[in-house]
Amino acid sequence: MDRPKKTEFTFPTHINDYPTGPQYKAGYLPETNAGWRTFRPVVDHDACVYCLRCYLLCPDGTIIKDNGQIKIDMDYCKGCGVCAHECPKDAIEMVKEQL
Amino acid sequence: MKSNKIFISGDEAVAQGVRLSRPHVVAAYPITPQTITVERLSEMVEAGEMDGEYMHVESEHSAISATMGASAVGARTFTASSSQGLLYMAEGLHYCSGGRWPVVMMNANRSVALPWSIYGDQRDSLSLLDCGWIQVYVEDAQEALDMIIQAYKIAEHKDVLTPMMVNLDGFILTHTYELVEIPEQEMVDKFLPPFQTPNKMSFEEPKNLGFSSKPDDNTEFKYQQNEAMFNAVKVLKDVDQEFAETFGREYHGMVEEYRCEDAEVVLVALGSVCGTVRVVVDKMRAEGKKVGLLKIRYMRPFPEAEVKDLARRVQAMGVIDKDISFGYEGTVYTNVNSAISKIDKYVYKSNFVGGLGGRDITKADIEEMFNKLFSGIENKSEEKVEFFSLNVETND
Amino acid sequence: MKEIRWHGRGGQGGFTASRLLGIAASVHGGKHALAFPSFGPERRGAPVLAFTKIDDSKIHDRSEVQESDYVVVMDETLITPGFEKGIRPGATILVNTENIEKYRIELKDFQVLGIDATSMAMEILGRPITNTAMYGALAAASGLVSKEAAIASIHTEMKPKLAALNEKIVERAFEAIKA
Amino acid sequence: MTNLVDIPKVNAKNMTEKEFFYGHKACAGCGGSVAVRLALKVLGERTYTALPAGCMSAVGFIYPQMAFNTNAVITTFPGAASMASGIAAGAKALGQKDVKTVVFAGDGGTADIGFQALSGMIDRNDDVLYICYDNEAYMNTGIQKSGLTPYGTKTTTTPAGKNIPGTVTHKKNLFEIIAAHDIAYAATASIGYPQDFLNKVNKAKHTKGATFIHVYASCPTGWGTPTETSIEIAKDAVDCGLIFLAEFEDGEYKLNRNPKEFAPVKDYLKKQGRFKHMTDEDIQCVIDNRDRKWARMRKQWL
Repeated sequence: MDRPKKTEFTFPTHINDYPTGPQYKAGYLPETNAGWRTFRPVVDHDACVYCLRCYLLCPDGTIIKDNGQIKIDMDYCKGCGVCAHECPKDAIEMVKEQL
Repeated sequence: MKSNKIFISGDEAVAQGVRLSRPHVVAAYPITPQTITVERLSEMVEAGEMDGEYMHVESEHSAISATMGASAVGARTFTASSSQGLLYMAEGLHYCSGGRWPVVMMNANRSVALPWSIYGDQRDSLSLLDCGWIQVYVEDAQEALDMIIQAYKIAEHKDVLTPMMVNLDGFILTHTYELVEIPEQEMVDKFLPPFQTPNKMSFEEPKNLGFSSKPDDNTEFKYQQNEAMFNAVKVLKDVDQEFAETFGREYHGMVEEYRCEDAEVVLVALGSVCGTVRVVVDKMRAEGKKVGLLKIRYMRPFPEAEVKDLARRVQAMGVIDKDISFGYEGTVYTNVNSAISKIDKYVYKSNFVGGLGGRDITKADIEEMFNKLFSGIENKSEEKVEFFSLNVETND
Repeated sequence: MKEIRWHGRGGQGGFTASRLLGIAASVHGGKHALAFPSFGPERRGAPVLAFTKIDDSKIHDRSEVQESDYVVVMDETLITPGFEKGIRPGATILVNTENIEKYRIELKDFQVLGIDATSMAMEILGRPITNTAMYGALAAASGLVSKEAAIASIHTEMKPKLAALNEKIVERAFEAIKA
Repeated sequence: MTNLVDIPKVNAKNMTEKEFFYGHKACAGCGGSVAVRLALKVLGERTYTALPAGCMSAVGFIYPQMAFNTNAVITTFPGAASMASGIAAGAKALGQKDVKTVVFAGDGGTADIGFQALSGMIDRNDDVLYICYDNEAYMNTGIQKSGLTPYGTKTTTTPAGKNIPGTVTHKKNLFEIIAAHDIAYAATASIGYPQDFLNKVNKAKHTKGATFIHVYASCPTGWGTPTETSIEIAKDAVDCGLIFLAEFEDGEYKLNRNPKEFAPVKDYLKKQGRFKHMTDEDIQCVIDNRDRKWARMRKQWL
């Protein structure tokens, strides 16, 4: 698996449910970061030349290479806008999140 | 058992115990009076008698950090310090116990500045009782060696996983040469199997260690740490028993009672001064006085049950403290007192603060302490904290 | 219990001598012993003390030596005012000197023996390292350890070449005392 | 010394698809997390990561959310380098091969409180890559001045007002202090020049012993910049000459970029809230200091 996915977490009910000391599975994510976004990136795949600059520079690593197209893991995108700002082809637009 | 006795110092005995325990990583910074231990260990590594990595760290803070790092990948580790160095480690000491890394360290008990003093007292380790380490105090070089081996077995036990500090009095033990039996490596290997822990980073099972926890969980981790310390009570007794069966030397677990069977008055002490108390107990017993010694071996976990048990059987208990918590009393006394307060009986108590900054505690001093306890019972004297053998008059 | 006090200067090997005696008594003599230096940051050349305690049973007493039964003085200039403090009346004092009569008068409460350890060391070692000569002399004079144990301790502690020379010194010290 | 030409280059096209720093709670647009994420993608799976107290540890490990998808541990604030040294020593003693240990520490954790341990680590030449992500102040605790905070910066402990124009000291010369240890490999980098950073991490990965990279990493929260300009601003800093790209290798310094002309310093400063208050006089002081430094570097390194 390239990226960890959101995993359900069972809250401990007994002291023995806790790990011995502060240690836990690497890449274990009970929470997403989707709630952080005011704007969301929308990709214009026709304009995109797959240069991967957005893939390289995303602070959260949420841009995925998907068979020659870029895809965004919206569970963990925080909507910072770096991808849109850095895109040499202006192929990514930041659009207000709608509830 | 084949005997292999050599005439070595307490520091060297510790180094022998470490060698026999086969640590993977030793990280230490020199400080008097611990230095000989780390010198011997580096010589052993140089001579190929020890396989581990010897790290020349640039401070005690880095010594404890490096041992934690090595422990966090599953390596058995050792460090050693004393006094100012131990205090410089203080952040790491708390961190290490919280991380549940069973590092073993030797502390050469030495006074704490200011004024500067390289001589022995126990203010360094006693001021760190709350840092979550198991603390044992030894009486001679043999016990120092044996307790290093035992320490790994106790600290690394799955129900404990808590670091352990083996304390020996600076100079009085670290620099005194005596006959010490060196156990066979083969037997130590059988007694102390390789270190296994669930609490490590590995490529088979990658982990994130040392995380932060919010108020929702932090108390639970601390509860668990406290539980582990209480688990150590049984484990350390079992380990001592198994050690006795394997090597023929027993240290009686949490405490050792010396001639307490029918004692009326006992002195409670830690470390090397216990030896001198034994000599005085023998002398006074010969004179028909019912005196005894309670040698406290472990300060954490604290031998509450053992102290209570003895308190029920005697009329007076005096505590020798090679430390003082300024503005109150000696730390050992505070701990002993707290245990005694939980029994339904009056025991006359007194606190003798002595041996500070290396001042000698003589046989005459100890005899005087016993006599003060006897007269305290008889005259129903006020219980007090007394600086023993001051050389000058005071305002009191 | 017998308590021995060693007077030397930092770097003269007084502490080594105290350990050699401990080794002879315990490893080679079947007794118990403790050996320790005067604790402190003394530098080379400074007057230092070392101690040995010897007993038939395990030595529990960790307090300072207060009444020495034997005192070894590796350099006679170390006998200064206050020297007699902490020495049991009647104790044996061994002094490295060519003129022992002077000390017999000065230290009249004690049994005083002289040995010219410096000449002995110069002759055999070529250097004025007097600790093993004084150690041999003490062993001979006190009977705390046998000659065999004293020599064995030299071999336990030292590398063969050095041990051979020091064995010779111990032998000579025994001859000197017995004579 | 490892020749970069011999090492297969890592770039956006060929780098591992695996993400090793994912789901963290860093601020949106965090430059430090770009540095950590990219470095880990170069270093790969068999890496032990050690992070002192600081932003990247605070946002990475909040039980039960574990954002490091490889082995990682938080260290004490002053003990990142020494704990990493211990990890490397432990791994060696346990016979682990092809393992790298990396530290990600902030500017305060590196140039201030963690410096002693770092110096010891380099002195022992322990097999650790130490990466300092420099966002020019203690950001985790809320923007206080560190030893790498530049002249004129407004922080919560160097407020700018009538009497004091914010920070009155210049950045410590960290790169040269590290190089003075005669370290096998040290470099400066910026997330504004990501391929250069990847190359340097790759070079350090293939260098045995202690290595060091000082990477300039923007902090939109502490700098008062829009989240989307984090890469741009880190590039601007290089282009105006306040941050330089260099390497130290085989005892020699190398300037990776030596532009004939710098972009205007004022433009770079005025984009950021932390420098807004600066007068032309203050800015001249920054420029003078930059020019002194470049004159020396050009004279001594070229």
